[in-house]
This record gives sequence, structure tokens and C-alpha cells, in this order.
Amino acid sequence: MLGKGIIKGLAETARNFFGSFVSERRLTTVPYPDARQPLAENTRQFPFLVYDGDDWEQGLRCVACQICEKECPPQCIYIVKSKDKKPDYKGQMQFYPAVFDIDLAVCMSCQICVEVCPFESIKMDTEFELSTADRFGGLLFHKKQLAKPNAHYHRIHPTDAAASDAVLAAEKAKQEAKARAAAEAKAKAAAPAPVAPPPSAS
Amino acid sequence: MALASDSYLVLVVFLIAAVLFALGPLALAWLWRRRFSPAKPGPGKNAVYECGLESQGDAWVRFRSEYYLYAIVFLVFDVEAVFLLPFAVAFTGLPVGAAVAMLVFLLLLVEGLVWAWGKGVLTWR
Amino acid sequence: MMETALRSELRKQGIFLTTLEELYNWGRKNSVWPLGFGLACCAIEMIAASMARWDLARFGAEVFRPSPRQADLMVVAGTVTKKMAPQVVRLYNQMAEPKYVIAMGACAISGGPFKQGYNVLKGIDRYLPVDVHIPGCPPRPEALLHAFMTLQQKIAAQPLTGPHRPRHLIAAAPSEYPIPEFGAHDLVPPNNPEIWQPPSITPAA
Amino acid sequence: MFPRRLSVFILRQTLAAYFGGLGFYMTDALDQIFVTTKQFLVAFLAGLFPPAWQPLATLLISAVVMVAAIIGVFATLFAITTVLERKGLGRMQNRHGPNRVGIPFTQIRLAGFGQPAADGIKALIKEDVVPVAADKVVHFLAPVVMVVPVILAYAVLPVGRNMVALDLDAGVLFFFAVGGAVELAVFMAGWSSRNKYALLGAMRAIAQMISYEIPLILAAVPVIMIARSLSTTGIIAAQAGQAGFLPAWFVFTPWGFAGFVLFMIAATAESNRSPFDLPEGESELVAGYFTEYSGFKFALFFLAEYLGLFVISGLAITLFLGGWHAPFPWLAWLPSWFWFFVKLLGLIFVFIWLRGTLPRLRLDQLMNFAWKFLLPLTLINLLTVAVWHYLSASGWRWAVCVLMVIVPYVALGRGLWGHRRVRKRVYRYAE
Amino acid sequence: METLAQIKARIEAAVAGAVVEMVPNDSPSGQHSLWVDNSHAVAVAQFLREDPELRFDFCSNVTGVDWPETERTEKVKTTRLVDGVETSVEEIRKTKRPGFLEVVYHLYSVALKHGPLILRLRTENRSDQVQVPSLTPVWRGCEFQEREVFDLFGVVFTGHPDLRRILMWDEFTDHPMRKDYVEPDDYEYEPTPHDEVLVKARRSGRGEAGT
Amino acid sequence: MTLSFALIALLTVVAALAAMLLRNLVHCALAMVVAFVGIAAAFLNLDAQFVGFAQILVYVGAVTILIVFAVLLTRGGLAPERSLFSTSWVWGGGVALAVFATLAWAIRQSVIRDRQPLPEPDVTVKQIGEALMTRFVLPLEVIGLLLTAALIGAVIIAMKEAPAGGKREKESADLEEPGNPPSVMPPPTPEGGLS
Amino acid sequence: MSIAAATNGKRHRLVPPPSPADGALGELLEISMGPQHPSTHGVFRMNLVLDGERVVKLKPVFGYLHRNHEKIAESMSYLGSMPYTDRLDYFCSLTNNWAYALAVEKLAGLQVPERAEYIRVITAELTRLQNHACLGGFLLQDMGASGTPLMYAFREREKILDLFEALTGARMMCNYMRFGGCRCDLPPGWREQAQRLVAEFPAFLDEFEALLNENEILMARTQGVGVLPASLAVNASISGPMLRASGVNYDIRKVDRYGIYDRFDFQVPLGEHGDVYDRYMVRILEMRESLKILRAALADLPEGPIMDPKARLRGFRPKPGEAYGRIEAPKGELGFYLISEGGPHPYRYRVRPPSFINLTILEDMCLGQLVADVVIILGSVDIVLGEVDR
Repeated sequence: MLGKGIIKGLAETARNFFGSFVSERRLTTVPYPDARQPLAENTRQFPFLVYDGDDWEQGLRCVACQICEKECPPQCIYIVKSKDKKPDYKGQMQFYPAVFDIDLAVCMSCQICVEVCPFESIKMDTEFELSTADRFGGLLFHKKQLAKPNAHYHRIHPTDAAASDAVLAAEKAKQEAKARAAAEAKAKAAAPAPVAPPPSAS
Repeated sequence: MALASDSYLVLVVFLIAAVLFALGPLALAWLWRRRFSPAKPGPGKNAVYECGLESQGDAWVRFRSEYYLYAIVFLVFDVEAVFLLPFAVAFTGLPVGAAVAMLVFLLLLVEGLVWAWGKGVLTWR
Repeated sequence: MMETALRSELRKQGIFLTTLEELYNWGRKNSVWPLGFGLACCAIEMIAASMARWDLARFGAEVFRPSPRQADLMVVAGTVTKKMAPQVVRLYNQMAEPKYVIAMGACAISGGPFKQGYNVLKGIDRYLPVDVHIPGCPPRPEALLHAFMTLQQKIAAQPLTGPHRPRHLIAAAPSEYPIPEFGAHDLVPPNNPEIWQPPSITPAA
Repeated sequence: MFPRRLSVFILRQTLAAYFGGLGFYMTDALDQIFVTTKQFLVAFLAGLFPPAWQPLATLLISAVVMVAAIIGVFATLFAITTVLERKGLGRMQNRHGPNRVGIPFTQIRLAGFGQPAADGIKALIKEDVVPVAADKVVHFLAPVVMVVPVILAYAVLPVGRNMVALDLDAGVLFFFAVGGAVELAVFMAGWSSRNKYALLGAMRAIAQMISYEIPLILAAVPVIMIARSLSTTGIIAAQAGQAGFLPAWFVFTPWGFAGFVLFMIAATAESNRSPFDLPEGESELVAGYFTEYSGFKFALFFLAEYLGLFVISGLAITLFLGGWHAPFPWLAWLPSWFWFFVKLLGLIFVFIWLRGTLPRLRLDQLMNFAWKFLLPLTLINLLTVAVWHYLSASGWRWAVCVLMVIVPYVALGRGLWGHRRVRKRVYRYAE
Repeated sequence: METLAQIKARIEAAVAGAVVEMVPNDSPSGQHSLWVDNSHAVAVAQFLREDPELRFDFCSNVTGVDWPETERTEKVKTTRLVDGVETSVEEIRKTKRPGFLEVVYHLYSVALKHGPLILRLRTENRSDQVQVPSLTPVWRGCEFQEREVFDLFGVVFTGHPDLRRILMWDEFTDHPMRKDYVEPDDYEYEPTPHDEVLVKARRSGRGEAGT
Repeated sequence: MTLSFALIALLTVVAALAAMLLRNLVHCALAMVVAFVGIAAAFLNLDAQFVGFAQILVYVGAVTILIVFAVLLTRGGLAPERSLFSTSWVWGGGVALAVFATLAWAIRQSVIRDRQPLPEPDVTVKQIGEALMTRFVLPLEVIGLLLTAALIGAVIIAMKEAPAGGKREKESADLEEPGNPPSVMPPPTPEGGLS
Repeated sequence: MSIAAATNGKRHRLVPPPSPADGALGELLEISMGPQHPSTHGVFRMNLVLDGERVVKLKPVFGYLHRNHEKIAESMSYLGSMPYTDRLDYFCSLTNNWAYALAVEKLAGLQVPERAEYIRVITAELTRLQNHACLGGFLLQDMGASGTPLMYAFREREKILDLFEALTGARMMCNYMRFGGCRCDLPPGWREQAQRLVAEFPAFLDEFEALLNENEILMARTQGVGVLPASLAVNASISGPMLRASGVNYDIRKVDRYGIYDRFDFQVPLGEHGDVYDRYMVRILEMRESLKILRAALADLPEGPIMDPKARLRGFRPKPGEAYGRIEAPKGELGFYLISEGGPHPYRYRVRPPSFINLTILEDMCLGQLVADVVIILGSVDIVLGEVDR
């Protein structure tokens, strides 16, 4: 009770004070923006839409199934389904989102859209430097701003991206095998029978 | 004693300088406000701050007498210190008897302090 | 002759004004003291931003002033509920000019995940002019630092004179905003029409 | 670790200090450089006046020059200290502290030392809010009244050999007298704001300041008793030379050490520094007595607080740490003002260090600490110094006086918390 | 811990006149509960707390549940004598359950480390007879939670020492956790065309489509 | 009468008048501080350095604080609304006049008036100290006694007004419901079950 | 509806409050601390009536962060509420996740694979570490310690948050647990990183204790302040470290043995006096116990699946019924009470927030203390407004 504890405490702060000039452990500041802390691979910020190939509109994986819109807890995704269809990566004719908006001002970065998406199409980005003075102009992201190439996905989440590519490849292979089987069956059937109508796209 | 009064003149200069030093930036700030940044008082802005709420009741309430008590004790010891200072300056040249006299003087006050301590007056409630 | 003299005089004045303006903006942007208050989750990230790892102090902004009189920046960090909204507006009103607002996180911008709640204000911009929005729930501390630098850029670009000068230099512009009152079902009014109008809606294509 | 050239320089200067010669005159000139500059300046300016006015003009000009120098130097020190404090606290907390704000219009960061300039500009241009309910006149006067006595106190502070503005016979008394006016300013600020936090903060501040003023004065009395002078220069003169291998500073005596510690504790409380920063205790009273102040008035409070801190540290240096004296004769070639500011910065560092480490006391503990711990100890210290004086210099004197310091300290230290049984605890575990 | 039926028996034995009914729970959790009548609730609570074998001294959780009036249509198979022969006939039976508010207490024993015991109190209806006795005098821990139930559900606890709104402001008149509560119409104007948004926008007459 | 004295006197008198006439008690107290400072300045003007600074230390530093606290024991220093002039003024004025007349008479009668002004003595603090501890040692002890008595007296008065804290805690009443019986203590919990 | 007939009851109280009428000479000062106040840990508000600086009356005011979590959850899928639980006690999102998952698992009868249970324990104990460390920091901050302890605590917290981010992708709002398991498996190298952290953490605790535990000011400020006796603590449903600081041995990890806590060897530290110091110290000691659990769990972590194969992500509709699940969250007993009517949304969704209920006796603890004590008593309760107001 005679100041021993106080002196101990003073010694502790002194150790940190002098230590901060020599030891990394005692000077933990990351001098952002001059330097950045490397982000963990799993880091998630806001969703983006993956597209394959070079053309963002053609390659968009999203088929406007609207599951993410329904499951999104804060309801920040808005999708309008297209009237027409376009072929997807498997070559199947699919709907596509005529409008796909995400209001980043509402998004809670929970990743549930990614989990429920059956098409490996919506993923989480790691971009966080989005501060803006313009709430609607700067934070309401439209389809074009959301679309990012698969290469970007590979860059930020290599493990996940590889897994997701594998899933798609497997599905494509399955689809092709099915198509091949169907084609063979068709070929078999076509020999005696007249031409059958092509299989429906959806 | 011309010298002593001169030193008070220095004090006066210090006083004036100190006042100017305090008022100078305030005047500068006032000029800035006049020229560029108009003051915008308002009933909400100039209301008394109370953690974001409207202030209820007056702040100028009657305070407890404890503060007063401490002030008295302080006053007594302040006076004692005033007597102690000349004694201290003369201390080395004084006979032991004078030191004892001062000790008695101190002990008288200490006795008062101890008494007040014993009565629990020095315990802040 | 007259004209050139006048022009050079004007230029001198102009240079003086420009220097003054730059100095003014430099002083303002490098000494932004936030008001020490946090509302919800984002406040923790705000605290984290001022802690050792991110160290807001490097910008000279670690001086969290508890009293609004001495603060320059209000970081609305977290959900503004309807019960809290009048207090937030009053605190803003009681801050001395120049003052800035950062809406930190989804809740402060729009109500975020809680916007469906009956007691949640759907964005503080309904009552206060927001300078910078930071999306995220909660935004990373770096995002707050980024927003802080965005604010500094915004301050640096503000002219001292002329029609585009910031609000606090215009005598006619308001410095305080009406404080909503508690109604039987909702805040009255539910937004301040002076500064917030619902954006117009075009029907689906 | 030293650069070689520097060590060679130090060696040469030390030799010069010992063997006299040219080096001695050079160091002496350096030591007195400000004094001679001032004299030159005053003589030059006074020469502009008619001869009849010259004595008065000399006096006035010299006063003005001195006050300008004091304000200039210590205001700059204030600016630097704010950055140093923020950086120092940062370092204690494993971070950098301000390091980005440098020279305006350039990209030079200057390790963050441009920060006070930015803060100053910001404070100047900030709107001045005065609450409607406030007492406007007193509200305006309070920061001014706060600054004035603090600057007055510098008049008797010797910052170097021959460097004191006003060598008063009752210098220390003058110091304490003007110090008392600060309490008044705090009261004015808190009361006039008509804000509950401000008023509570002001009451706390006054209660604290009056309680610690007595120990502050009484801790200084032993020094006066031995130095036989109330004049600051006289006290410094009494600490010249060496006592054995230590300098003859009062801090290196038992009563002097106790007095120094007591004085520093009381000084910390007087200048409202942590752990005695109750009046502005953020976590309880928002910002204490200056809750309602904005703009430069608020900055003035800050300024006054720091200037007060410097001046009271300066007094502690004068009383206990030998003033501007160099610690050892072989270091005396460094100018006297250099030593004063080194000691001042050292004490400032101690204040920052304390602030970075300690939690705040509670009001009742604070008052108890002043009246039941500090005051008795300072009174006993008076007795100690008398004993020291009457005993002849010997090992016995040391032993007796050390005991007279330590025994009451331990007894009161235990007694202070005794009835509350405050101690480290041992915990049990279930199962 | 004893079974719920045993506890029920003990209560009925100890508190004269108490009506206790078991409310079964079909979920895998198997946490069944006891419905206690209002007039004996405090006595029952006191007994549960004091009884040396039960010692439910810790009222962990208090919550309200709103059960609006429901009409349930179910197909019930009944056997009926049709022409002297017992045949099973499906008939549609409509059960109308009057609405009520329910307060659920989860009790644990800290001393004996068992639980939970779930007590339910019910109001008579949802509009005028909405009182249940407060158990705050028995368990202090109920104080704020009962206030919350009062605030959000509108259950009035008789005997509560300080029954005021706790979460909403005092001027607020609704009880928002009730199932029929209508939120104030200040839904965020979504910048995107969206059915629901358009409906809301049109309804409030602001931000009308195309304007 | 020198210029400095005139200024100081003016300051003191004006401040004293303000202390008397201002409505707000705190303002009065602050005005009185100025008057105290004026008196101290008068001492300094007479080269009584020690007394001057002691005056500031004791009066500005301590007595004012005492007065301020006394004012705050009333409600925030707001003076009661009543007329500025009252009958007590007449009495007060009379007494003041009488005091002034007596002083004036005494000074006129005094021998000091007729003497040539002596060269002002150079009194150092040390001389004061020596005088205090030798010639005036008895008065010093009396003052000590007086101060102690004042301390004790003040404590007794204040203690009468504020009963000790211990007493207050024993008296009980529920705040919200004044008529409520004293608290219901929680039921005893056997310690065995708790640990 | 009238509440006229409502207030004639009595409460169990600690100390009868002193009457303002007698004894006090000063006038009572009504003062409001909060909602914007440096030490109310958010937007809490206390209406104080002061006699001098002594508290005569204290009324907590809630609801400044009432975000309608329960109402929103009742119109949300079961899964959709999971990220919202992160935002209840925003320091401890993973324990919130666990409590909710536990309640739903009880409701739907799901089993959790062993590996997932281990991961849950690891993340929960890491959460406890960072929560308690931050509490110590904030408590000292309230005591006026210029942020140094808080900075040290946050320095360690950042390391733990790095682990969380590497595992779940987010620093604070992890949204990690799922009904019947966890969302994703540990990334490579995570376990080693966690083991390193656990190995280094005692050094931080030692530093923290050296900085503070023997500090005379800290002891003088906290010992004997805000005393809460055991019997009242139990009666007022206090839970968590606060209850144990009063000397009551009740740790849900030991009592309910939920998850796999019965496999770990750890002790429950108990306080004796129930004051602020005990509450602070009990948490410090609990951190050391958590480290024990972490060491064992990280060493024994088995391989295997992390999700119950029966569990469904979408279209999750538990059978009608109700369940109450609770865990020992860092702040106390965190419970979720769910009623299902068989639909995709819970019919009733209720959170039993420990810090809200721990505030019940705030007034009792504060009466007769000084303003400065109120601040640290509140700090020692360890509240988070997201949970208090929900």
C-alpha cells in the first residue's frame, strides 16, 4: 500500500515506451494508408457478381433465380428478371438479371447470399474503401459495378474460387455427359425415328 | 526605494502583457468571425449541454456545507503558512527558543487539525 | 495604368485570400476532433480505429472530446433509433461550427439491417447533413480512416469565399436543425423535409 | 553510440572547462547569450528616447522584452509539449501518435510537429458558443483570468544564470500568491456556464486546489529554512557546488527528497494532471469546468493549464533540483538555460508518464490524501529539517533524518487505507 | 429434478386452490411447462422459491407471447354410428381460440443446480383484461423484464413496483411486439423500382412513380 | 499623493462599491476580489512587499474562496428580489460615517502628521521573521491560539448543521413511495448451496 | 390500458436509499448521465439525483439502442436471424451465434458433430478472452487511466480478431455457426496460429496485472465499492462473472455441460466480497481458465465433418413447439427462447440478455456512492447496449 503497485505500473509503461522504439511487438501500428495489413483469405466485405470470360454482360453467372433476394436478411438485393434468355456457361438458355442492384448502404456483409446461391454466381469482395459523400450515387451498386471477372475472384479468394470452379466444371461435365448421352440416345433413336424436338433449355 | 517600485513596474508590464496575451487571440478570432465566418447562435445550439438531453432543473443549486468547512480549514492553514514563511527565512539565525516557539505555534494548529480529524470532519462524505 | 494597378492589387488580394484559404483548410482538416460518442457496434470499430493497431492519432484526430462544444466531427457510429434521434440532432446542434458528420456503417446511413424495425431511424441523413458515408456493417477501422481522409479532401476543396463556400460560412444557412419530437407512433416529423426528400422512383422497366 | 565527433567535442569542452582558457569564455558567452542580447536590445531601443526618459524607458523596454521572451519561449514549449505528450502517450500505448501533420502547403510531415499549428488555427476559427443561460461577462473573463496569474508567476522564475525577470525578495511567496488566483478562474468558468457538469467540476477543482495548496507551500518551507531566502535566485545560489560526489541540490538530502516528492504530488494536483485530473474527469463529468467552452477560450484553458504545469515544474526545479545548475562541474560548460530546460523536460516527461499509467483518484480519497497524508508529512518534514539543521553533519544526521522521513510515511501510508482493508486478495476456486 | 407432474402435484398440495395445468411441448426439446392461474400465481411462485426440494431461486427469463384470436380449421376423423354401423367420418371442425397474452417465466435453481421450470401466466383477453400478477416481489430479476413485457406487449403486471415503459419513449402508445402492430409508414424509399416500394410510395403519396 | 496611489485607490473604491451594489452575489464576491487586489497593490505601493503578497495569498486565495462557498450555500448567488435601498441602509450609512469620523479625528490628532516623512525602511522578509520570532513571539502564539479556536468553532458550527454521514444511512425510507414500509430483505440462501 | 393499479409492490432491495429530506444540507442536483456520455458504454442513460456528489437516486433509462431485433426475427427465416445475433452483444458475436444455434438445435433436434463442437468451444473461449480483456480496459478507462490499459487490451483483441477474420471472414460480425454445426472448416494454419496466441496470451495477462492489479489507486477505487451480496444477486437473476464475484458458484458451462464442456478441466474462480474489484479480478482469473480450455481443445481437436447431415440451410421449418437454450456467454447467461408454429419463421423469438438483467440492481449498488463510483460500478457490470436494448 505504499506505492509499490504504482511503481510497478510505471515500470510497465516505461518498458512499453522504450520498447516501442526497438520492438515490433510494442509498436503495433499499421500505418494505413502508407502500408496495409494483409487481408485474410476469408475476408468478406460486400457481394459481387462473378462473370466468366471477357464480356461482363455475357459471362455473368447469375440466372436471376432471386433466391438471394429472398434470403437476404436486410433485403438489400433487388433483382428484375429478364424477359428473354441468354446462354449460360453451360450453353443452356437461362434468364438473366435485367436489373441487379445491391444497396451497399444496407448490406450487412453476412454472406448468406453466397451460401444460398446455387449457381456460384454471387461472392464476397474484399474492397472496403468505399466512403463517399454521395449516398445513392456512390453506394447503390448496379449490375455493372457488381460484375467482376472470375480472375478477380481467384485473386482475392484463391481457395474458394478453385473450389467453385471445380463445382461448375463438375456440373458442366455432368451436363455434357447428359447431353452426350441424350445425343447418343437421340442418335440411336434418330436412326429409325424422325427428328425429335430439341431438349428444353430450362 | 526606487528599485523596489521599479520592480513593481515590471510586474505591471507583466500584467498588461498577460492580459494582452489572453485577449489577443480572442480578438483575432473575433475578427475572423466578423470577416468570414458569421456567428450563428440559436436556441438549441446555445442551450445548456447535458448529454444530449434538454437540461432539467437549474445547475445553480445550494451546495453542501462541507466545501465551506474545507475552505475554513484551508484559510487557517494559509494564514499559518504566511507566518511560517518569514520564520523559515530567519530560521538559521534564530535561537533554539524561537524554533520551539514556532513549534508550539504549529502544534496548536496541528492539535486543531487532529481534533477535526478525530471528529471526522476531514472525511469527505 | 489604372487598370493594371487595380489588377495587380486584386491579384495580390487574391493571392492573400488563396493563402488564407489554404491555411484555413489546412488547419481545419488536420485538427478534426471527433465527438466522443458511439451508438452501437460501429462504435467499437471506431474505438478500434483509435487504438494501437490503426491509430487515428497519426492524423491528429485522437482527441475525442466528450463535450460537443469542443468537437468538430460527429461520427454517427451505429444504429440511430427513434428514441435516440432527437438527442443526436441536439448534440449536433450544440456543436460549434465548423462541424462535420460522418455516417459510419449501414445503420447510420440507411437503417441497415435494422431498417425494418419500428424504432429504427432509416438513416441519419433524414435529420442531419451528412458529409461522408461509410458502408459496411461494421466498416473496418481502415474504412473509417479512409472516410476520414475523404473528409479531409472534402475540407481541402472548400473555398473560403464565393457562392460555393461551405455552409458554415454562409450567414443565411442554418447552423442547427429542428429536433424531432416523440409522437404517439413515430417521430414528428419523420424526416426533415428541408434537407431530406425521398428520392423519386421510376417504375420498373 | 555517440557519434565520434560529438564525443570528441564533449571531451574537448570538458577539458576546456577544467583548464580554463578560450573555451571557458566561449561557454560563458553562450551561457549569457540571451542576457547580453537583451541588454543590447534594451540599450539600443532606450537610446531612441530622450535622455530624461531613458531610465524609465530602459526599465519598461527591458520588461517588455523579457515578458515577450518568456511568453514566446513558453508558448512554443506548450505547442511542442502537446505533441510530445500525445506522441509519448502513444509510445506507451504501442502506437505512433501524431506523425502526419507537418508544414502547410508542403508534403513535409515533420514527424507530426505541425499538429499544434493546425490545432491552433482550428481553435481560432472555431465558433464561440456561449450558452444562453450563462453569465456572459464572467464566462468571458474566466479564461483570461486563468491565463494572467500563470504568466505573472513566470516573473520570478529563473531560467538561467542572470535570467530572471524580477528578483523579488519574497519571490516564492509571490509565486504562491498569484497561484491562488487560478482557483478563482476555475470557479468563474464553472459557475458562469450554468452547466451541472461544469459546476460540479469547478467545485471539485476548488476543493482539490485548496487542499493541495497547503502541502505545496509547506513542502517548500524546508528549502526556505535552509536556503534562508524567499528569493528564487537566492534559493538557487544556496544549491551551488557539490556535496561529496553529488551536487548540492536539496533533493539529495532526506528532507529535500521527501519535500520534492511531496511537492511534486501537490504540484500534480494543483495543475490538475492525472491522477488528480478530477475536475475535468472525462468519464464522470464530461469535460469538467470547461464543458461549455469552445474555440480559443477552450484553448486558453488548455494553454493556462500547461503553462501552469511548466511554471510549477520550474519552481520545483528551483527549489529542489538546483535550478539552472549543471549536475556536475565537468558539465558546466553547457549553458545554464540548457540545464534548466533539460530538467523541465524531464519533469514534463514524468507528468506524461504518470498520466499514461495511473487511474484517477476519487474525490473523497483525493481529499483524504491531501489532509491526512500529505499535510502531516509536510509538517513532519519541517521538523526533520530543523533536526537536520541542529545536528552536525555526520552519518547520524542522515540516519535520523531518513528515519524521520520513512517512519511517518509508512505509518501514514498504512493508516490511510487501514480501516478499509484495501489489499491484494487471494481468490478461491469452486470444485 | 422431479418430473413436471410431481411438481404440479406438490404445488397443488401446498397452495390450496391453485389451478395448475400442464402445457405439453411437442418439440424435441421436451421442455413442458405449467400454466398457473393468476390469482394463485404469487403464492405458487413463493412456494417454488422456498420449497427446500425445489428451490427455484433464480428466475432466468421472463417473456411475453401474443396469441391473437385464431380460427383453426381442421379435419377430424370421428366415429359415428351411421345406420347402426360405426364408420369413421371426416368432418371439418372449426375451433375458434380467443386471443390472449401470455407471460412465460423460466426458473432455475442456483442452489440445487436444476431447471428449467417453465411457468406460464395468461391474460383473459388481449384488450381490456390484460392483467397478470407481477412476480417481481418474489424474484427481483423480473423487474425490468416485466417492464419490457408491459412495454412491448401491453401486459399490465399488478403489484409491480415501477411499471413504466422501458424501451420505447413514454409518449408512445402502441405495443409493438404484438402480432397486429402496424409499423409507422416511414419505410425506406428504395431507389430501385420494386413492387413493395412502389406500393408504399404510392400509398404515402410521396415519391410517386415517375415524379 | 502619487499617481499610482490615485489609480490604486480609485480601483479599490470602485471595486468595493461594485461589491456592495451589484445584484448578483457572485459578482459581488468577484468585485471584492478586485478590491482585495487593490489593497494589496496599495501595500506594494508602500514597498510592503511581504504584506502585499500575503494579502493576495490570504485574501484572494483563501478568503474569497470562503466567501464564494458561502454564497453557494445560498442558491447559486441569485440575490432575492427586493428594493435596492432599505432602512438598513440608513443605519449602515450612519455607522460608516461615525467610523470614518473617528478615524479622521484620530489621524488628525496623531503625531505622525506633523513629522517629516522618514526614509522608508528596507524591510526584508528575514527582518520580519526575526522580529516575529523575537519581539512579537507572544502575539504569534496568541494568533495561533486564535486560529485554532476559529478552526474548532467553525467545525462545531458546521457539524451541527450537517449530521454525520453514518446517521443518515440508518434512517430509511423508500424514495418512490414515501409511505412504504422498510425493505423486504431477500430470502436467506443457505451458504452450502452456493459454494 | 391503465397502469394505475400497478405500483404497490415491493422489491428486494440492497440498502434502503437515504431520504433526501433529512441530513443533506445541500440541495439535490438532478443530473443525467447519458445517452451521450464518455462512460456509459454506448447510449445508456442514468438519471441521477445527487446530494453533493453522492447518489441519492438513480434511474436507468433504456431503449436508446432498441433495434427491434426480436420483432425483425419473427418475420425472418431461422437462418436469417443468425447474422442479427452477431449484433446483440457486438463484442461476442460467436457466443451469441452459439446460443442461438443451441436453441434452434434443441427445437429441431439436431446433433452437432464433434469437430464442430470443438471449434465452437475454441471460438467461444477466444471470445471470452477478448471480451474480458476489453472489459478490464474499459473499466480502467472509466477510472481515468488515459487509455493505456484499453490500448493493451485492444492490442490483444486485434490478434484474436485476426483469428476470427481468418476463420469466418469478418472481424466482429462473424455469422459463423449454423444449426447443426459450423459454416466452414478451419483454414490451413489457423490452429497453429491460435496455439501461438494462446501461448503468448499469459504474457499479456502478466503485463496487465503488473500494470494494474497491485496499483493502490485501483484497489482504493474498487474495493468495497458497489457491493452485491450473494443472496440478492441470485434473487435479481444476476448471472455470469458478476454472480460469481459475489461468491455464488454457478457457471452454466459446469451446470448444463452444454457442448463438450465436461471434457475440459477448468475451475471457476469465485469472489468473496462482490465488489468492483472482485468482478474485475474474477474476469482476469477466468481468462486464465479459458486459456486452459483453449490449450486442451486446440490439442485434442479431432478430424471429421463440421455439419449435421440432417441440417438444411434453406427451407428450414422446425416442428411446432418451443425451446429455451442458454449458454455461459462472457457477460452471463445468454438464452434464446423460441416458439415454432411449424412455419419458416419463429413464432416467438426472445433473447434473454444477460447485461440487461444484470442492470436490475444497478441502483441498489450505486445508492450512497459517489458519482465516480457509479461510473465504475456500471463498468464492472459489463454491459453492451446492443444486448441491453436489443
